[in-house]
Amino acid sequence: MTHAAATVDQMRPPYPAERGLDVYNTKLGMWVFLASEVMFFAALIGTYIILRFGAPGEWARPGIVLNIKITAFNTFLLICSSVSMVKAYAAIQDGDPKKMRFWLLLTILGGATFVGIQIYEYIHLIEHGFVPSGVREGSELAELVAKGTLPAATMGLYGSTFFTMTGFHGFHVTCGVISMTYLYLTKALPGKYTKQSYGGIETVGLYWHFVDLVWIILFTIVYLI
Amino acid sequence: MSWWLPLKGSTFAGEIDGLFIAILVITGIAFVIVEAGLIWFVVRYRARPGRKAFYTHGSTRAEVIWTAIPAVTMVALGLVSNHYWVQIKGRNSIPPNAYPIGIHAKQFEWQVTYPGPDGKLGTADDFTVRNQLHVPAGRPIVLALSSEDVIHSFFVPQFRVRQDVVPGMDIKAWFQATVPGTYELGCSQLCGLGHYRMRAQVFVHTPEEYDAWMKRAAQGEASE
Amino acid sequence: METAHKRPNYILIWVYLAVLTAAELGLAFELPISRNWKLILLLFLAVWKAALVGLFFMHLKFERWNLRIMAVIPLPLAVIFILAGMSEHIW
Amino acid sequence: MTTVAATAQVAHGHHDDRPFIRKYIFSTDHKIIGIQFLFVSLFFLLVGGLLAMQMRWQLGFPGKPMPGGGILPETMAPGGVILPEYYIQLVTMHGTFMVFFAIMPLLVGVYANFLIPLKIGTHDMAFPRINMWSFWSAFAAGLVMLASLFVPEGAARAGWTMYAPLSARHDYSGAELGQELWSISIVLLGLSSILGSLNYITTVINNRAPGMTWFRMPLSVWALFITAILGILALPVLSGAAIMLLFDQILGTHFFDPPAGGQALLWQQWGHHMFVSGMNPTLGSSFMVSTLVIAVPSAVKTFNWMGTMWRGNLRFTVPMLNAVAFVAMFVIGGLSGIYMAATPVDMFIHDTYFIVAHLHYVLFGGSLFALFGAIPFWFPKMFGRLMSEPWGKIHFWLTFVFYNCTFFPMHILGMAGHMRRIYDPTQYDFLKPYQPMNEFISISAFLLFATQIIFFVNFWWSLKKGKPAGLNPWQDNGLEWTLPSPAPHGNWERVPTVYRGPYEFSSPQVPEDYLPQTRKLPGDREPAAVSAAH
Ligand code: HEA
Ligand code: HEA
Ligand code: CUA
Ligand SMILES: [Cu+2]
Repeated sequence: MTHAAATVDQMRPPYPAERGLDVYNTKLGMWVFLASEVMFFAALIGTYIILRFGAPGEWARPGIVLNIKITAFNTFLLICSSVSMVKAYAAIQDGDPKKMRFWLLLTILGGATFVGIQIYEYIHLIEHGFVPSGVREGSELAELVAKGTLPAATMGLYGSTFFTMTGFHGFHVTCGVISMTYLYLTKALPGKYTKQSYGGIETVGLYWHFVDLVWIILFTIVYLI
Repeated sequence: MSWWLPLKGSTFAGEIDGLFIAILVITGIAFVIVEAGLIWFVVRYRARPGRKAFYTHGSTRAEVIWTAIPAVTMVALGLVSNHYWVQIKGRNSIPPNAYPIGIHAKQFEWQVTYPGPDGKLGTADDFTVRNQLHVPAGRPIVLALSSEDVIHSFFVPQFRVRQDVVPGMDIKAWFQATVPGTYELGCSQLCGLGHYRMRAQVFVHTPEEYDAWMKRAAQGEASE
Repeated sequence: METAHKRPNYILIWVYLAVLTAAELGLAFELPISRNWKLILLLFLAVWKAALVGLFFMHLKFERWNLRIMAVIPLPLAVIFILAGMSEHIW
Repeated sequence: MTTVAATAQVAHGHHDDRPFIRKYIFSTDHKIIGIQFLFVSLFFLLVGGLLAMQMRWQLGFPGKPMPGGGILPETMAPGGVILPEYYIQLVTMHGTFMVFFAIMPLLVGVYANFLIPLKIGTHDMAFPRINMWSFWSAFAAGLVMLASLFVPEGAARAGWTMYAPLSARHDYSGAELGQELWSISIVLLGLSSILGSLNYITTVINNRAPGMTWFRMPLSVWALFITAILGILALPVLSGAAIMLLFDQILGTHFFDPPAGGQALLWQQWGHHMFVSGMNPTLGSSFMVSTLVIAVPSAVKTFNWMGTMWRGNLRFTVPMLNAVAFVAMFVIGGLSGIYMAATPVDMFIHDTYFIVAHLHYVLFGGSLFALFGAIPFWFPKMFGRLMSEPWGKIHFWLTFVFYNCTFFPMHILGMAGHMRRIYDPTQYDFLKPYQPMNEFISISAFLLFATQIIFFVNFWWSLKKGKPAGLNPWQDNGLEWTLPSPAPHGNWERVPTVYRGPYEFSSPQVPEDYLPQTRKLPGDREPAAVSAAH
């Protein structure tokens, strides 16, 4: 056995019993990565809370600027895609690659639709005058600000935090869709996942559920509160 | 050129310098122990042919000692420092009779607002002077600090007083000058390319002189 | 890659999540209670949903203890971070 | 199976047939990546040093044309005279390059990559490709930062701590593109460090050789492991802040913009660097206590270092000299930190040269001396040759002297109230008398820089002409010294088995005064994992 083979052995399935956590490298690595993601979103959410607490006045009431209905649908969609992901995982655990491919494809479609809807939402908001720096002058929303329906003092912060938080979440969803598509094409279709070896599915699944989890929090604090 | 701290120009100076000296003594002792120890070990235990190092797995007692002594020293130092800190910056430390002066910092100047003859800020007889801070000696002064743009920092070395001026915050700081004379107020927080020349003159007057200056200044013949 | 544990009923959890989301919407826009109560209840529901995802979809409920610890370590840190920031504005 | 036989097998049985570009440029070999980090960060060390020399010229000889300054464009130094806006770019970029692109990558990028797999006994990092990306994003970050010096309005100019709102709005700082490039670069660097840390953590947890228990793991690996954990938790927050700063700069968001309700202090992330920032004084007290308490482990470490030397048998090789100087100098920096941790004293010395002295004693004293020791120490394992000892000693002594001449007087300046980040100290009457001291510091700094030429030449010369090193030139116990110098691709044919901790020196069990971790003595038990894994 050459050392190159040994290197490969250590890092790819069928995963020998390693001396550490008894969790294979990619899964452990994903958990470590998620720890850093938690801190990243904590920074964004923490900033949002600090700014909102210290804001010079009331925050815009929910439902005026943002379209809750369409986002509620999007939230539901993401939850569904989390379920289909976990179904794909269960399927390959049972040794059924065909079923696994079906559920994975469904997950990819769900994620892609989520991103599409979010882009539609952004375009819509920007047309109405809601931008990262606040409210665009002369826009529809600017009139609401003038009428006092929306608080002038905090719209800048509202725009800054809304676009940053949802934008980064959308970016994460996009990355997830891309990596799942990649795995679908290079691993799932050629039949490389088996009952014994499905690390990629489990790992990308962890990421995907995490992104869903973050959205659950964001939806509540950004859209509903 | 002095090799020591500047003139003690406010009531804080004695306390702060005292603490400084206390730390100098503590760290001085630590410094001598460590550096002398290093030199001694370097000379004493240098490699010589045929010699082998002493084989040991360490000593718990030594570890306890050299953890406990610094720990106790640090805690003591923390308590003493905190005592002074509360007196200087504590929320209730500002003497109620303190004389108010408004300081508005902007790139790159200090706008000093005086309360006028009535001794109150925010009244009609207030007036503002650029880059000149006049204060009476022997009387607590409370500064109301605000910034136009970025973070600046109010610093008069002889008073041992420093306070950042943060945009969007109203910050108060107090001191009591003791020695009449002329000093310099510097901005000690990088605030842009003119940071190095964001400087004002500080005049500490005797109370009588200060009243006289206030009269003249209020009548408009002030400054420059 | 052992799956010694019994597999949770994923569809049931999906129903839970959907119902809780609907509850949030109703709470936020229909229920005539004070804003503070809404805030507390909404956060409670959000954490509940997040916990469902973490425990069942991410299988934390079934993982080894050391991996579980690793997964939750950042949470208290994140909370401390947010509280430290807030404490500045409450004085 | 003895170690020597195993390594010989590797050297013979293995031929590396990857093309040059995969081998040395886009390599996934942790050792090559470590060496890439070494070259790149030494280059940035040099850049940081060059910027420092220009600053010292202006501080020592304000307003005088700088020798050779004529080549700089009008926007920086017309007629060789440094402009205020260029000066603050120099300070900012000096701090940035030194901390983010020289010291951090030297201590982590180089040593974590090169040493972790070698010291714990594995073939490579857990994720070699992610590791390669980590290097390349750091490299891109460095290029972006370097490029920012040459854009029309010049580089970022808000200090390396980049306090908002000065950094957030271009009408405040006077630089637009430069500030944005700074933020972009820091985000890229943050990404690089997160990818790196991820790798280090996974590798250390999962890929240790049989017998390499947690308690037999070398302290250097422990330190890197802990650093990586802290990095995983702290860097995303920093990156998040840098991203918000970037959005303020390019998207017009208001995170740090007080007039629109943003918060200036948000950037500073809390802690002991802002006792006088106007934050709640009670917070100040608690930060003071925690800062002082954090000093205790440093004290323990110092005494442990000394305890290690006690009754030792010290060979004054270049690495050893630098290691002792590191302790001696770090202590000075650490002790000066105590003055600042005492808040009332910090109220006086904050943002003065006392701080500048402190940070150079801990960063230069605590890091560069360590590196001047570490580079010759692992040079053989990287390149197969030893660096010159006599020239190393000359370099050490001159550096030691000029370093202290440069940075010690800064304490005196700080005590006088000399502010930092000021372009021209002679603007202040009370600082005029200190100009001779500033001149002295500047001349010492020039000599300090000149001394580094010795290091530079020694480094390049030894690459080609140094004495061939052999397996274990320092008679150390670590696993890396069982490999040939330079260590081959893939490191070990079969990972070694470890029987003891790395610090068994002068053990009574053997006649030599060192005892490698892999050497099996009668009575050593096989680790359980070996039988399981093989
Ligand atoms: C390697 C980096 C490093 C290290 C290790 C330290 C170590 C310490 N630092 Fe330092 N610090 C910096 C890098 C570092 N610092 C930098 C870069 C800045 C400036 C940032 C800027 O640009 O603004 C800074 C600024 C800075 C400040 C802010 C000052 C200001 O701007 O006003 C403070 C305040 O508390 C501080 C404190 C300390 C303390 C208490 C320690 C302690 O951990 C030191 C502990 C060590 C010892 C004490 C010595 C050994 C102990 C003994 C020999 C035992 C006996 C001792 C006693 C009983 C006292 N540092
Ligand atoms: C590790 C960090 C580090 C290092 C090594 C240095 C090194 C030096 N620093 Fe630095 N300095 C900082 C970190 C560092 N500095 C920071 C963080 C600040 C604060 C910035 C801010 O305020 O924003 C600062 C600020 C600062 C100031 C204050 C400016 C001001 O406030 O206005 C001054 C002034 O004298 C100064 C001077 C010097 C000098 C003369 C050196 C000399 O030691 C330089 C000597 C030269 C070298 C060390 C390079 C040698 C090159 C090699 C060895 C490479 C060899 C190459 C190969 C083999 C390929 N520095
Ligand atoms: Cu204002 Cu510096
Ligand atoms: Cu610090």
